[in-house]
Amino acid sequence: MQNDLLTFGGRALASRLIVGTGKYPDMTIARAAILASGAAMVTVAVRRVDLSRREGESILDVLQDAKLAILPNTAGCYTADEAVRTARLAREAGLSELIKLEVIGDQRTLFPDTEGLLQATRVLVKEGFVVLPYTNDDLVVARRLRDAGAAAVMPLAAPIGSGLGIQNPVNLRILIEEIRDVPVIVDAGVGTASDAALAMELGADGILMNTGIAGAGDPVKMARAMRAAVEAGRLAFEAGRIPRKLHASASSPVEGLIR
Amino acid sequence: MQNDLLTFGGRALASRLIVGTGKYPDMTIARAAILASGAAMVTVAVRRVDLSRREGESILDVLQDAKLAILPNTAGCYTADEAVRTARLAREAGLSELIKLEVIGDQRTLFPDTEGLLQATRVLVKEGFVVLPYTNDDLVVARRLRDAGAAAVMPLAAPIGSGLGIQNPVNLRILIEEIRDVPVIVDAGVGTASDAALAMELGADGILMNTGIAGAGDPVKMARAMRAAVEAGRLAFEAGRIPRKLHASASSPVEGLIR
Amino acid sequence: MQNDLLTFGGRALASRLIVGTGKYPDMTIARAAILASGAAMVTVAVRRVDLSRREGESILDVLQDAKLAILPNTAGCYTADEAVRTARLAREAGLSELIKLEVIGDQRTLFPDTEGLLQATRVLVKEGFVVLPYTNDDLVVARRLRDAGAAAVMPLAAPIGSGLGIQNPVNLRILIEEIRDVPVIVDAGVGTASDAALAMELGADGILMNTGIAGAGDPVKMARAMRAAVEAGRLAFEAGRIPRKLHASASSPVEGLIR
Amino acid sequence: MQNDLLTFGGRALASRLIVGTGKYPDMTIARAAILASGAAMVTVAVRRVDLSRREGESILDVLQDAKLAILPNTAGCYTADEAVRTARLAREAGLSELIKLEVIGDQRTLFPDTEGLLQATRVLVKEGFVVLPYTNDDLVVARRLRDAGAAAVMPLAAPIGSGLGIQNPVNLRILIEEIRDVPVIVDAGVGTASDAALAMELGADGILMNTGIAGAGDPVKMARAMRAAVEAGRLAFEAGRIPRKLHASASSPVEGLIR
Amino acid sequence: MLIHLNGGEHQAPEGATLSGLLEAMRLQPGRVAIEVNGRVVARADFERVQIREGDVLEVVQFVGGG
Amino acid sequence: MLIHLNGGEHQAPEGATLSGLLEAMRLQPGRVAIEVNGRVVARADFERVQIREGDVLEVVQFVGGG
Amino acid sequence: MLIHLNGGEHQAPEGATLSGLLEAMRLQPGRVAIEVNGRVVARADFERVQIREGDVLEVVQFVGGG
Amino acid sequence: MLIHLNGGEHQAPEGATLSGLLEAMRLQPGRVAIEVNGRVVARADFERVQIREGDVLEVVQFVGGG
Repeated sequence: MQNDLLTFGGRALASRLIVGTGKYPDMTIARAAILASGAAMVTVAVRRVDLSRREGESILDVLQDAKLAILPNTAGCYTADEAVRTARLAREAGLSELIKLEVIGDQRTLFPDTEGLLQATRVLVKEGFVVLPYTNDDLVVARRLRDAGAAAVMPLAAPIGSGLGIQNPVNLRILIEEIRDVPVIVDAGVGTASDAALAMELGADGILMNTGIAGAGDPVKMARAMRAAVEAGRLAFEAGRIPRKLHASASSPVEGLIR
Repeated sequence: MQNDLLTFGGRALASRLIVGTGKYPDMTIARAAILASGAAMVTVAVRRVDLSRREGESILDVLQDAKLAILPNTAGCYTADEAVRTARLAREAGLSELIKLEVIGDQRTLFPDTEGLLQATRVLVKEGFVVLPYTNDDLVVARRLRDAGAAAVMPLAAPIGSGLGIQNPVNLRILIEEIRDVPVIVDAGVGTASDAALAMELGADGILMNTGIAGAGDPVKMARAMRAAVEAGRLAFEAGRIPRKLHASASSPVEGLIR
Repeated sequence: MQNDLLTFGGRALASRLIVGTGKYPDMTIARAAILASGAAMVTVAVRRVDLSRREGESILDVLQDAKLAILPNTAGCYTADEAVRTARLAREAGLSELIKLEVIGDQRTLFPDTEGLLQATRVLVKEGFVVLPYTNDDLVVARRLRDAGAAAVMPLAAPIGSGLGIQNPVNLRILIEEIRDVPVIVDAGVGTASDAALAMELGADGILMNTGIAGAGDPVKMARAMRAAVEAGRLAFEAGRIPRKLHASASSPVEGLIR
Repeated sequence: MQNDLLTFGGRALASRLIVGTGKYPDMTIARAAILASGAAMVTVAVRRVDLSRREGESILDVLQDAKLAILPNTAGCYTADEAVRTARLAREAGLSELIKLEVIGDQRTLFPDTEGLLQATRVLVKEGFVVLPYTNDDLVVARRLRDAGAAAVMPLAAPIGSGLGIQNPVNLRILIEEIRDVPVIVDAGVGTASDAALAMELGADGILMNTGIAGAGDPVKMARAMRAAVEAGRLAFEAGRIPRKLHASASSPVEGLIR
Repeated sequence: MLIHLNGGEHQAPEGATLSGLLEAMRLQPGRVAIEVNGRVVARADFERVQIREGDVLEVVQFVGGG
Repeated sequence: MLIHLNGGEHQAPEGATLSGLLEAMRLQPGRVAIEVNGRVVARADFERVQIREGDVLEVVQFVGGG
Repeated sequence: MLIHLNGGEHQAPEGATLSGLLEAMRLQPGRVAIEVNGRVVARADFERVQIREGDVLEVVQFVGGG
Repeated sequence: MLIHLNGGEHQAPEGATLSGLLEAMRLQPGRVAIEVNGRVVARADFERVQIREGDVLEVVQFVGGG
């Protein structure tokens, strides 16, 4: 990885935070929060044009001047075929090869179907896509995704939108230690700033989040919080934390005490 | 508490992070890290002048131009009397009423002796000191310290220098909920950025730390991390995080999926 | 401590589990659950006789044939004086010197007032009581209680009735390591079997609980669960657990694999 | 699931604890610990006869009179083919259709290769095996294993032999909630009694462990601890624990206090 | 004769002992403890301790508690 | 002529192109992608691809998502 | 006659059966399983299955494992 | 004249003031605090407070601490 940038698929992003554009109370808040997050890339979903009503302002309209990279997703797809089809439409709509690949395996948890994910990754890589797969925290799967040509691997921290934070730091840490040649971007489950900081401290190269910001009491303020937290966690990771000890270690000298 | 400032004893600090000045590899790194932390107040210890050797540059020398408030501590004192005596010397040396009050009750853990702490607080408040007591995370003790006139209460997160992070978020949260009229500053035990963010998310008004920065692999970088983490945690606290849920909640719409 | 018994104040209990008698749906379930727990000692509260109505069967009636030691408490007392007065009444009512000493410092959390607790301990020890104080998890306070003559120290795991389990294993472990000459009995906060096992694995000599059993869906079954859990935790503590490792260690041999 | 038994593949085991037979200091301790665990089924590995030396007493010799069901594993197999081949040899050696199926995907963590696992499960089920696959904690994979005819699913709690305990209770709980028609047996990672109790409290039908017992300071005592812990956790699960609350709830009545 | 009993007012016959009071209340002496004007009375003394006008009594027993 | 559009039935004039359809729907071609009978049509081809009776069309666009 | 046994080379007498081999190795047939050239042989067949020059044999047993 | 300074024994000239002592020790008065026989002396008084035989002095300063 290059020093301060999140790089994959030939791109270098100036921020390690990628944010979603869904679930905001309104477009004004969405825009303000997304800008406040400092993100250089945002995700969008691909959906049918609603013919029954006049479309209002879209998320792309309000972000038009912000020069953000657009990362379409295949959210809602339950098979590799659906995901591939959605990815192809996304490419035509956005004129870019980037795709956040989701193949969902369970409706209640939105956990990925890693078998379908791997299949779809292989097809899309062959078609020239830059594939960013949303996956579980299984090292063996991550390695296969990387070997299949994924431009990054994006393990979940916890169920999408759950806000539970890093459920399995051991698995995540092991995965990050072993996947060195493409970025590991924690995707889903981050609920608050300390979750984001912790993910970065474990060595993640970036974080993708949506609900944690969009669903907060004050999304713009939370966007600023997340921006600072990702930076804080990354700096702490690079700085190298002190070891944990069961007992105390005085921070003031013990010599020279008056008696 | 006023909006963006940490206020106590008639002072308003521009940063919610207070940092120690001990344990740095050298004075240059100490200065750089302290400045990088953005802290507006630093702690120092009171020690006998060492008559056996020519004193080198002191921590105050290297921070002279930085306009930081100086907060002397009574580290190393094991009785209320020792702490009171040290506080009086500190006042004369620093020409300020501020004192970080430590009355240690155990050598291995450096846990506070809350009985002695309360006693010393009463004496020093009567003498006009602005007393910031380092205490445990016991609400009942915190309330008594406040009632005795402490300008803030400073519960530990974990043993001094242990880097274990917030050991008892429940106790800390309860304490913060109940102590509303003076600031609650988490003192001791913060090991890395996510610990700091978490403490602030629990509603702490500020954090005091030393070893977490001074003992890091790259103290200056960790100081920047901690600065960002305190800011991130505070913003997240103010923004209001999403509730935790066991299951998922899609961030992309479920309407308009192609089939 | 003697081998398999919980000993204090000249008594040796055949079980490391002490249970409360409050909050049961009815006396039949209370009796069945208490017997199922295998406890050799039960706590009771001291309350005014209700003159307005004919008293029904009391908890002591239903336990009469069970030969359990009775441990009266001073629950509900907010000052050392109230607790001392209640202890004296309890002694006369029960004709025993045993007292579970509670001096409550906060109504919402029922956290102990450790200052009042220490005061009352000193008074009662002088009067010949066998004092078992309910305290916080502060080592310095625990040491003072022991020095004041307490027959055991009983730190809380979490607020009474909260069911939160061991909130601060580090503090508890440190306390247990240092308090060697009287038993450490975890009192309050245990919610389920694994909490009890964990407390014992940390080295606690015993556990006192009430709500965790009485408030369970099936109190008798939960009593059996707690009995087994205390035994399991104690055995595990004595056996010595394997060290934690980040990575795997095969349990089947790596030699002799067919290829 | 039937009431008190762990049932799968037409078998009903009298204990919910299954233990491994590897890594014991010697055969005497192995036998004593396995018997003390109360397990009704034990795992064994399949390895080449060592022609270079006279074979000593085997694990089966020392357990001969104990009437334990034998569950051979495919430990050490890194492909579906190897695992299938080993399973076939195991069937011939043990004259039983039971197989604990392991297809390892990573040497350092011994994490399963879920793709190979699913493949091997399909082959072996077709050949009449009763397949118990060691898998990760992914619900989607678990469902596919069940659909492929696995007689149980055996998610790991943490890396084999790591002793880290339940790393992801959320995933495990979700998996257990959804996999209702075959038992869920937590396999690998349990380090001490409270880990075992916790796994059972999450609703697991059974636990399989080896290193936690065999590697303990006193394996026989730890075996007793684990037996009690599995029982405790199961009882607590069936009893239904009290809800967690942030604040206290008095266990002694508040009426009738003397004033 | 008016006494204060368990926080309420109560009429007791002149010269009544603690034992008499318990009997009137149908309470077994073996299960209660009594405080008269803030001092605990030993159970052995219930028969000979007389109640006086205005005494403040607390009669307590054990109940289920944790 | 009847076509299937975004899951519903729709009338389109004979010989209409994808561009014409978008125009009729008041949609900007630069924001949508179109699939005809399961195959994505390149945006550059919108003007020359004609719709036929019974075609199954999906017209999609980007919306807020995570 | 040379055979490959458990990863090593081994001499076996011409016409030897699996039973004979086990006997020569002092192994009880009830405790082992045998694979010949990648196929498992049923225990019931040990007496009649003859070993041939160059056969690849695996003779396995159960050992302690988790 | 013998005094006790910072835990050790020290010779000071008769009639020396605290200021004089600091000067002799090459310490800046603005950076230290002094306790004489357990009582802190105000910095403003350094010039006029004289040291006596047997005085116990503590001269302290700020050092790095947490």
